[in-house]
Amino acid sequence: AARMVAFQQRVDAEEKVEPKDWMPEAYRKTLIRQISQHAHSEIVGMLPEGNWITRAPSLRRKAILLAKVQDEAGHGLYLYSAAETLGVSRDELTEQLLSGKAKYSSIFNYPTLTWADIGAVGWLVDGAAIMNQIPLCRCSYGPYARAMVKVCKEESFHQRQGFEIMLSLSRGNAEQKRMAQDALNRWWWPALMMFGPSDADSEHSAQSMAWKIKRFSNDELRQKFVDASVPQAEHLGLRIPDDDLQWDEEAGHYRFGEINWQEFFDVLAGNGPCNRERLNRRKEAHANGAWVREAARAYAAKQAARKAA
Amino acid sequence: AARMVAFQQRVDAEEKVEPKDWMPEAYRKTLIRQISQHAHSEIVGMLPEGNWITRAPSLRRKAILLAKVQDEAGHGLYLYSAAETLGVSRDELTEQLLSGKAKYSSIFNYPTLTWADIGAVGWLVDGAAIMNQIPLCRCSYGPYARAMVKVCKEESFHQRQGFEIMLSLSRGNAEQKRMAQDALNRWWWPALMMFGPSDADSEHSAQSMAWKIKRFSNDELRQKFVDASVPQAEHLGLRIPDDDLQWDEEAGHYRFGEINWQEFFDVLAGNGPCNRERLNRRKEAHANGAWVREAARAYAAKQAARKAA
Amino acid sequence: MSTKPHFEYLLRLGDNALVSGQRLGELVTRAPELEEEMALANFALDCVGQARMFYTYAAEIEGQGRDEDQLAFLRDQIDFRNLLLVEQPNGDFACTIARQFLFLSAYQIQLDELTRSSDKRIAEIAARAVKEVAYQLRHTRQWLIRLGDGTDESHDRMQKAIDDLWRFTGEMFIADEIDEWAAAENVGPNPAALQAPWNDFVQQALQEATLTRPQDAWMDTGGKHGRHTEHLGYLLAEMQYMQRAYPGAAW
Amino acid sequence: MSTKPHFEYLLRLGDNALVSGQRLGELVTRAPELEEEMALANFALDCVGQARMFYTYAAEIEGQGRDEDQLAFLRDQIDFRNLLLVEQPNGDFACTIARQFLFLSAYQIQLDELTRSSDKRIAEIAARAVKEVAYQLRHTRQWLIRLGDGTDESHDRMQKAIDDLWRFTGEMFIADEIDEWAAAENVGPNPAALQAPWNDFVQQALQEATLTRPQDAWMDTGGKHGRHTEHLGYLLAEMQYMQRAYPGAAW
Repeated sequence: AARMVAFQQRVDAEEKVEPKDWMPEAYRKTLIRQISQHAHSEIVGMLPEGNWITRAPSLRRKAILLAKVQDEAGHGLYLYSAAETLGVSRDELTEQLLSGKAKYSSIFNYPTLTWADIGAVGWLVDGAAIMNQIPLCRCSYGPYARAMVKVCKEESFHQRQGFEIMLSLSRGNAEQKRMAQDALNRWWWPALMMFGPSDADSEHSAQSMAWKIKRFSNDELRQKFVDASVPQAEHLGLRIPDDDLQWDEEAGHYRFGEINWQEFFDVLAGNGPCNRERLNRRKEAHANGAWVREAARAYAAKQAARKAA
Repeated sequence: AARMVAFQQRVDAEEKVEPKDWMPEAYRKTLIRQISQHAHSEIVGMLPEGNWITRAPSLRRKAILLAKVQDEAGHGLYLYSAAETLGVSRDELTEQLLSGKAKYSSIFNYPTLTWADIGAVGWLVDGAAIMNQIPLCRCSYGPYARAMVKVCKEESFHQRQGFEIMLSLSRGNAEQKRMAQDALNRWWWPALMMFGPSDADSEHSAQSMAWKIKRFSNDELRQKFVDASVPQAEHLGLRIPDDDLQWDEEAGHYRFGEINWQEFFDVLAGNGPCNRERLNRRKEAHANGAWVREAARAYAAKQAARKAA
Repeated sequence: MSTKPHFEYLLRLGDNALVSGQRLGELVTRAPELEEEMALANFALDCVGQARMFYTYAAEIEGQGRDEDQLAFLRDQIDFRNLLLVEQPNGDFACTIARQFLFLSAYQIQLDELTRSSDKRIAEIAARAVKEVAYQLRHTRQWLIRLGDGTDESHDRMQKAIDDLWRFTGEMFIADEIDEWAAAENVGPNPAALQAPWNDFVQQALQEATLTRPQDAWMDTGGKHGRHTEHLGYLLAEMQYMQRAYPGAAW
Repeated sequence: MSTKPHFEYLLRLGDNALVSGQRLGELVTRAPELEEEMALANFALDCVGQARMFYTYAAEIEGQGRDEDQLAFLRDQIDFRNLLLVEQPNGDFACTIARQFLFLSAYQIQLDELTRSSDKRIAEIAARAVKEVAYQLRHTRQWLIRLGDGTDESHDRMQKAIDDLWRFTGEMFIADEIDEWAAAENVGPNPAALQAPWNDFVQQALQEATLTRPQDAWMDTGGKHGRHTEHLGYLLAEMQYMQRAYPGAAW
């Protein structure tokens, strides 16, 4: 209990907690859950984007998309490493993802149907992710905070590239404009859901705030995202699919319509358009790679034996 | 020996030999080899054409191509049945194909690279096949002769459709004409090789003639094919890729250049552009279907047991 | 009759047929046995034939001078109106059988109703198609039963395939304004009315196949309005390539 | 310098890079482990980058106002100049490694020579590419050895992959009139001269991997002259679809 008080004092003083430091078991568990979910999201997030690598409409866009997907694999690696500092192995985490026990961001259960979706994912999904993640650069747990600094830098680059795709499309021909609007129609609401339910309905929020894992409420971040995105959509000449959207002069915020939380909970429960596809693809890659990983282990063992001999 | 003489007399009298009739063992073997090679050729022949089913450039052409490939599967089935009347099972024949022990027409080891190849295959490959097969409608072995009547009727339909594709292309735009010429360039010589080496160099020929399995020499048939094809190429406005090709007024035939028999023997020996692909596809389909065939057998056994009970 | 819903209604029929035909066409030369190779090519041919009839009529109704090929090869994914079910990949043979069985058993009932359409042309097309589809359905149902009641492996594969695809079946019975127009004009049945007979038919077949009918849970939808799965884009890229690469050419 | 062979020479370099990049790009999200996912995306990116440099220069040499995208997305299969080897499908991981290893080990030697090209622009591109390719080759060679000298299964798969692809290696060392032009102008090496060092390098790696070098037998050729295998058509249909479907659009 004394350690608990000391721990809270350190956190309150904005000192970083490091792997070897004592920490409450619940703090450790909360971080493992959050960091691994984040890592899994990077990995699963490669799938909707990977879907357009072979069909990117120009060499420049193909190169940018490849670089982005590569970054995501890199983010996954940092984040798994950060989670490992808390005493969980990557194999365990992978097992949790593949068995469906661990969660990842529900947004990646939506399909990328046209090239414009690659734009919309960059603009809105990475945009929302950054809103969520910037505060995490100051998270009380050192390894996570440091990983997030690097992640956020790259994400904001991805977000700009996504917006740039949307800009090209919205300045393009009629088919391109239609594609862009259709993508916005499909991604807008799921992007708003990325911030999670209202804090009133959200588990873990209060404790995470106290531990400085979390610094803003879900609703605050969502509002921030809407306020940033509406003028961007206007700049693109696209219509946000929300009849209730309007500027509230007094509050200095955009008011928006009600979110269909049933959809959110459905997708979370496994009933999204691509939940099965996403998990099956990861399982398939893992299963197909089993003999390769086994060969690598066997070779390493032989090499070690040869050196020992 | 007396039976042998009687047999030859029947054959000479153009009487059909039927499955239950006595026949020389060498006659039976020759027919099994020839009919099963022919059946295998129909089956493997589906592959280069099947390659364009999903990409056929119009719905009408897609329908025609599907019908053609369906016919080929049908031909394969008749021919396997005809071979079975000689005391060999379809499983044995399939096994011989998949193990690489049995041969099939080498022409199907060439790739179909553009849509024009579907035209060229119909025009030239089916055209050459018909030249080979029409005499077989009078083959001394009844079941084979009867199967060939049906096969030839459909093949000549396919040949006309192939020519019609070539005609559309050669009346089309510059890219289509180029496609057509390129296809002719690649398929012409392999089509001439379909008749086999000069009879002087060909095994089995004399005996097959005596048994009325074969009625014309390879060179006669090849000449017939060239004489028929050259005016067709002229009608298409395409150039046959043979600098030595010229009309011999006196003989009433087209004289043509030397065939690269090395290529023929290479492809026969397994060294053609698609030998591995063709056999691998058949093996893969067979292997992937094993559990299905097993299930069908298990179900049939259960049904039989239920009826018996 | 109103042109727009009439055209849309025909497109849905044509797109279901074409996309089914394309998927079956992919399987030709990959079947588990030679008889099945023939059957698959034959069924793909039926589908392409049906698509051609529906498209040709749709193009006439539209009156914009388009033809069957322009409708098949020059529309974007977002303009395709087929059910999500029919665009699902072939997977293993059980998966193909499951997809075809679940679709054909509804399509058969729909076509049967369409033979009595107030639109004589649709009635004629349906009269021809219904026989082809009846044969396909019988064949496919027989495989469902053989695989379901075959070996342990085939049973498990068949059950998994049915479970995996079940979420695409709900869409077949949801009426929208186009379907309501068709029902009101006696052009075609209300999809909702097909569900009960479909259920009975499917239930009976699954039972005979010793398979378990999945629980109705969350259903994916959107195909009829152009919101597809990620699979359709690849199918179209391959199918449409020639017409896209050589615009205006005749073949 | 003569425009035509110069353009053709650059196209070959660009097409090898692009088609390699496309094949590697197909594998992203399908790798056996996360580190390899990153490596594949990275290598695909290198390849696309090299293709862009070669195409951009080729287009300048051609002087017809085409750009990198027109060369990549609006040429027909028959105009593609890549080696047959690089267009072969990914297959299992051993097959991918075999293809990349056999190609990269020749490409590396070629690029090294190209850094001394009399064409300064090619020398510059090669100087950049050679570092990327050296890294890719090291990585790929390491996998060749790990898989060859890993388990029995991985050994067999690796040997089979090498055996299957061997027939596409001969093409890399056959000089034609374009290569002879390049050699005469000191633009690039004669491919025949690459064979001996390639042989040594490959022999040494196969030995370390406990693999057997296949006998040199019949070799398939034609890629440099537009005579490809059946695989390239599908690759192009997918890769070029967007540019074919929306001609003239900017992205």
